[in-house]
Amino acid sequence: GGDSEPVDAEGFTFGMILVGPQNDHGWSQAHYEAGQYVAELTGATMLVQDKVNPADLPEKTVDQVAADLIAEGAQLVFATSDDMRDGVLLAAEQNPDIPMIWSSGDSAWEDGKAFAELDNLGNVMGKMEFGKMIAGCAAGLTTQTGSIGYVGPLVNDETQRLVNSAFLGARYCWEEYRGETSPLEFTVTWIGFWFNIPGFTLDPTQVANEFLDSGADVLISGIDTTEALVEAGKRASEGEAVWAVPYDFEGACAEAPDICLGTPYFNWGPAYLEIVNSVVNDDFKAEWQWNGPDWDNITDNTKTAVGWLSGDGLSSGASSDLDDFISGLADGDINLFTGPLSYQDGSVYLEDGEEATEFQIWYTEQLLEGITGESAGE
Amino acid sequence: MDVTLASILAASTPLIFVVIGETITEKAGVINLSLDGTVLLSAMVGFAGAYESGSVIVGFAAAALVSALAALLVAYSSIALRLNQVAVGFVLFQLTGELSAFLGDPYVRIPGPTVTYRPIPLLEDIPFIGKIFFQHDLIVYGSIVLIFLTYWFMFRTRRGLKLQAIGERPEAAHSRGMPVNRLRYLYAAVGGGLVGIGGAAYSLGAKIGWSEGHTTGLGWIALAIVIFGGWHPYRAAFGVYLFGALQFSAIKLQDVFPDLTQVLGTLPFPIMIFTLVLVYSDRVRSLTDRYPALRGILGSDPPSAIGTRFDVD
Amino acid sequence: MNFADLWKRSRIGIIAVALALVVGILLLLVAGANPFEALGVIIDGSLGSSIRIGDTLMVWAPLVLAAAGLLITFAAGLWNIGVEGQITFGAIAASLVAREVSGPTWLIVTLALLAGLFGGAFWALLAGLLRTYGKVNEIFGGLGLHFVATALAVYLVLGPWKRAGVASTSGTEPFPRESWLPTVGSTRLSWLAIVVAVASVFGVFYLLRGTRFGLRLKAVGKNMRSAFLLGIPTGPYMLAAFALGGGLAGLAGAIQATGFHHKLVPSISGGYGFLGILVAMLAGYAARWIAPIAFVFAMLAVGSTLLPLKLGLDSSVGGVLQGVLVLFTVLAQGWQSRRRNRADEAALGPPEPPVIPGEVG
Amino acid sequence: MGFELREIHKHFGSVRANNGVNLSVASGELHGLLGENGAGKSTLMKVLSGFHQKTSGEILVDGESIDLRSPADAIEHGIGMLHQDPLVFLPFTVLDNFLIGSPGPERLNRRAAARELATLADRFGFSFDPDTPTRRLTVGERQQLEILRLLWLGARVLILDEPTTGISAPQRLKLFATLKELAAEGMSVVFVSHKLEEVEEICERVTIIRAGTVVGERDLPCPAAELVELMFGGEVEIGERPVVGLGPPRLTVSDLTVRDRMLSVEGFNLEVAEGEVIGFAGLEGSGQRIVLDALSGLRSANGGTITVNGRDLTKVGYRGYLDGGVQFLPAGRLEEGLVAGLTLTEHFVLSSRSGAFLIDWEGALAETVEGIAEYSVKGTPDSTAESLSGGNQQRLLLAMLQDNLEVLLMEHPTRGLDIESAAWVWEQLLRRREDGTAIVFASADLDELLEYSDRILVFFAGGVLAEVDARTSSVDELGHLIGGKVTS
Ligand SMILES: Nc1ncnc2c1ncn2[C@@H]1O[C@H](COP(=O)(O)OP(=O)(O)OP(=O)(O)O)[C@@H](O)[C@H]1O
Ligand SMILES: Nc1ncnc2c1ncn2[C@@H]1O[C@H](COP(=O)(O)OP(=O)(O)OP(=O)(O)O)[C@@H](O)[C@H]1O
Ligand SMILES: [Mg+2]
Ligand SMILES: [Mg+2]
Repeated sequence: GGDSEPVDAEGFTFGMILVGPQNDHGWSQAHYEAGQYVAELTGATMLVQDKVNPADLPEKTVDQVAADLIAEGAQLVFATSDDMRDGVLLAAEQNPDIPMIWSSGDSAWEDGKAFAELDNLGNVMGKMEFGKMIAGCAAGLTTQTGSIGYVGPLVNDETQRLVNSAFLGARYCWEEYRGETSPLEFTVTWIGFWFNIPGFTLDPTQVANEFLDSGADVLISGIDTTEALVEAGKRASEGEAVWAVPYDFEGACAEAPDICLGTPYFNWGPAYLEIVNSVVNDDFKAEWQWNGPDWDNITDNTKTAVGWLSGDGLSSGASSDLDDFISGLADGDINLFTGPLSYQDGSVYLEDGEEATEFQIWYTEQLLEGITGESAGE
Repeated sequence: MDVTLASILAASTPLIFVVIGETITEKAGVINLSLDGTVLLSAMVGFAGAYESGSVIVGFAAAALVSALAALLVAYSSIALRLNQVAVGFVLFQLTGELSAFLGDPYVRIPGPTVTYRPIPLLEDIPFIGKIFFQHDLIVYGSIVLIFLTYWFMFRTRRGLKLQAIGERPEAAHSRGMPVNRLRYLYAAVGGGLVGIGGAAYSLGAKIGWSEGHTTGLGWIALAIVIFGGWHPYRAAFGVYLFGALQFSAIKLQDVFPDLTQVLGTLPFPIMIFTLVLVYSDRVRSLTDRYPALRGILGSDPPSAIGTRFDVD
Repeated sequence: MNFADLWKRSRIGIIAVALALVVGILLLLVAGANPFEALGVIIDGSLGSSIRIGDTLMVWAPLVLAAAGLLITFAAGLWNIGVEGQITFGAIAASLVAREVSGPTWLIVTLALLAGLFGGAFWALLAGLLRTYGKVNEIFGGLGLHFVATALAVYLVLGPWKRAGVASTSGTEPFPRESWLPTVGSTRLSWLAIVVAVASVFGVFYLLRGTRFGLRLKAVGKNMRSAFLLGIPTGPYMLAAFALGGGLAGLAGAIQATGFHHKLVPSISGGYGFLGILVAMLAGYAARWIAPIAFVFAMLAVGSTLLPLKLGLDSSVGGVLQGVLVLFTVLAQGWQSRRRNRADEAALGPPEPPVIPGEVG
Repeated sequence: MGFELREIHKHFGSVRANNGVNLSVASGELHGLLGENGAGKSTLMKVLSGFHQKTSGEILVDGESIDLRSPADAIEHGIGMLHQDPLVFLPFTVLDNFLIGSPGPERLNRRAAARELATLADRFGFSFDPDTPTRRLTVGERQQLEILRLLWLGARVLILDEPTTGISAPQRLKLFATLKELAAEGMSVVFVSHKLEEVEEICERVTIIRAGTVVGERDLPCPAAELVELMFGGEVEIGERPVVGLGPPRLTVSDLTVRDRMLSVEGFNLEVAEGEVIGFAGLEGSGQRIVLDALSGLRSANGGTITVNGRDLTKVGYRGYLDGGVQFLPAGRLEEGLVAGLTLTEHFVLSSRSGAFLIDWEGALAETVEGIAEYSVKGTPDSTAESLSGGNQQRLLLAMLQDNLEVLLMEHPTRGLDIESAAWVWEQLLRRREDGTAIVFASADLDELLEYSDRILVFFAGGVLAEVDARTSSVDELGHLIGGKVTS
């Protein structure tokens, strides 16, 4: 997607349901800014309800918030978290005339595992595995100790896919560009949710701290918020040689730019624009979109669905290797999802030479062999 | 190992201020149940103050002020209005927590000033010890000094004895010429101020920045540690570090008990509170009666007049 | 109650509400919002349509249940701050039924509500036993158990009850539809939740007002020594208060699980236990005020969720207003009684149990 | 240093504890202050020591009028008070107790203080381990510590409020020697007591107060009978007591042992017949209360047996006693009898032994109205217990008693009541006695004991010092016995 011209949507209203605060410098803010982007281009009005999760907003479920938005005039609703599955399915069922998007979901994927026949519910997701491979590569190029810590959110297909991607990128660059032969240590610790909810999740600040204490010098964040970067920044200010890669949001490096290796980010704007266009033009179709980067320019925010923005912490040597890696990904020379790859429990993920299908990548059942950390398993 | 210990020490710093502050307030006979909210509010105010002024000192001062006011309100309600301290504390817990979210919105996750790292020359080079104790920021050193200073004040000075007296038996303190209620205001404010410094020590040091619910739950655990610590600064500090160590081990154990990690992270809360059951059990009581030496470790006698008010005439 | 009495009571209320309004308006002005507009949004957001009234009532029901249960423990002189944990454990028990039992809706729902009732009662009894036999003050025993109940919910959601292939604290798989509380029309309002809540208010009112048990409980709460000398077995009565109060809290949890979230989430209590304490305080610990005050609180909670949407305000406004209201009410009571020379503390209602942790008064 | 009190008034709400008291004590004088329970002695002394603010009046020290706003001012003026219950801090060590509140440099010098304590203690022949918690000191030792502390602070007027309650005979001797020594050094000592014998033993002059006013002042020695008359208002006419035929034994206590932290009563025996009234005399804390507690099941007996109508109740617990028809009215009406905040009607409902789950409020109201009328309680069914005056609280308690009691136990049944109310209360009690109820009561009012009892047991230091026949005894005899003096 991402190539449609903005329509004039003056008077059109869409609603945006965010799981975290709209200013989280991460996942939720990326959606929020995409909404603003669309509103600016089309003249449509955006209604935002943020912090929609049972801990922050106990009085409302997602379907209720959707109903509120519709009552306030929303003609299209974006439910922007994996966590909103139950609520958005209910809302779509209850409001068959209102088009809805469940971002990061698979309910509209006919070949997917959880196809739900709902004409008004589409899905949008970015191919963040590329962003994460780049992030991993940057980490692999930078680590001095050969140990990388990944602050993971919760365990599911998507997060395992992204951890695996980061791991593959890191290992590739560690071995190929740096010529290291010792195995790279790559550890993930899950906090239990997309962001910290005191009492229910592990505290990401402490997780980050614990990683740095036990020898990891590059942290990759998989959660919606920036604790890993902030904590690494604090350590760096104390003279330690540590770095971090935040996630989700283009401006995520801002809290500790000096040690930020860069951000893999979602750029939901183009896809959302296209969806608004289709609703305004009355040709909305409940599709499952999984949009890749714009390889011509992965920072062209008018086009790309996922991007990578290098940070000040990346050394110039690493930077040129990373550019190499990115162009390898772009032209297909490098396909890290190629066998032989095994899951943690030793079972085969990809046979020797086998290239993963979309299905195999999307539905990642476990972490890969070589990663330390818990898989959903089963 | 030394690195981990240093981290635990640093991460525990804010809670030291909170726990010592509340210990002082309770020693004077006032229980401030609002901690979980006031710590949040002071973390927010501390960050906002430092952000707006560019000076962490202003941040700490603002946080201490706000939190001292909350504690004073509890004291005032009890002394002047004859209200129940628990009731007022509980309402303040709710209100200050909500206020932190409401007023703190503009400050969510923006970079701001932080306390600066100041390793202590020479001492920092001592093997092992140097890493643990002497490579921190001033507020960490401050917390360690505070533990010893509080101990010294409480048990080695005249004013310290008075502080203990007014919370133990106010009519006796009164008969010895102490202005009981005035001192209670004073120590409520001092304790509250320390709680506020603890709150700001999160947002400016141990857990940089502000976000909604930044310190949720830690106020309750602080209240439990005060009791666990038997209203003694050393034991209270031990409780804080133990709690910190338990939280860190929970992260370490994710590989071993994958299903239980998040649960392990929350367990120090109940463990702390259930230790109290043990401490108060008749068996432990009779043990400490028989072996007074054990009382230092196992005993936990509250200041007798805690939570009550004292009226002259 | 004569007129002078009535005026005295309402004067407290009027002063408190006025002060709360002033502070609330100031805060809204600080946040750059028009206070009247905000009030309008809150009213519209909570009462603006039959659906919204339904949403408000679905917050009201568990809040009323928690507050009604708290009245019983307050009557016995107990600060049951562990009520949050009792809601959570009730929800866990109800979830077990909703997940495991199959059958017609009436059967599952009945069993789930009963499970909530008994689950909450059981959890409260633990705090009660800690208090009566372990000498642990109910505030801290209850808080400890609250954290344990939450940890248990987190464990179930991440462990045994996790969704296939997912380990997230966001919750279990939704329950089968047969175990959802039946609703009214197209709203989310469950008539059963309302019936249970209304019944609990009447039940608690009559229990405390019309029964020997309730009267004895009050005696225990106001003066345990005298109550004992009057021949009331104070220990068992306190345990009974815990069980009843916890049972109602557990029902609130069951409604949250089967009528609201339709799954178990770790924050299933919704904070209604703590909020219930504020409702009880504001109600002056009187059952007849619980329902209206809880309704105002529910309006504030539900209505203020629209503030971010319509005015770009943070939704915590509702919580701030609730807190300000209760704080000023409590303070106004203090000012009032200070003006009277003889402080008639009994009329202030709040029990004054010793706050000495670990000591039984 | 001498002092003078002029026209001191001290009111607590409507209670006039001191009503225009004049008292003057010269330097070097050992002055006694005598009076029955509740006469206002402690209050007067607390006013003198700055603990309470006087309502009106004047305090002069060495002829100069002083303004006492707090105990700190009093200490400043050299006035120190040893309270009835020594105001020490139990968990703290002896040394810290010595130090708390003392002036001096901020930093404590415990070693120096310990030396001073030791020196002072030596002078009076006391000895302390400075590091023991005060909790483990006897009451006598706590007093000694307080006296040393006051002297150390420079007290020149020493007030002792009933210092001999709860201390042993040797400790008392030591205390008296100390006081004499201090007076000899020019200190004014006020010795508050109701024990004649002690006042006679050490004081030079004595002031007697009753109901908040001074009723007399005497140089000692002076005939004991005269002092007793002043304290208790003279010989009281003892009316004809009805001769009630005593029936078979109702309550039998054999070889009872009960203990509390401070006191133990061993080998107590008592037999009370149907319709008999037994009085317990003695100073507060001499053992009456713990025996009453044991007889009512509130405190479990450490040995011996208690039977009622031949049924062994020793182990049945408080509610077992209630079921067995034994009921206890303690002295603390609002603390251990009524429930503040509940109405009269609610009290009547609570006291009824009905098992019905629902309350019949109309029936209860009718019953309450009836009860209020029958017991002449000044209050409405909606009045709360704490809004009643003391006398009416007692009436309410009586109205709440079970109907057919086997044994009725009471503590200070008429304390705080005016003569009329007291007489009325006893009328009710004697009616029950005619129904066969055995009555055991403790009282500090000697007239009451003499007038209404059949037999009186005099408690002293945890034992029964004597059993006297109320018909043949006198205020004088009882007064001596209570003070521990057995006259032949
Ligand atoms: N703080 C107070 N508030 C109200 N009334 C009080 C207070 N203190 C004393 N009283 C009342 O004042 C009166 C005098 O009491 P006080 O303690 O002076 O008597 P006392 O002569 O010392 O008696 P005793 O010999 O029993 O110690 C009593 O009626 C008592 O109830
Ligand atoms: N807390 C209270 N609230 C309301 N009224 C009270 C309260 N305490 C006392 N009163 C009223 O004040 C009046 C005086 O009470 P007080 O106890 O001084 O009576 P009293 O003269 O000592 O009577 P008695 O001889 O029966 O003890 C009584 O009518 C009583 O009802
Ligand atoms: Mg006295
Ligand atoms: Mg009276």
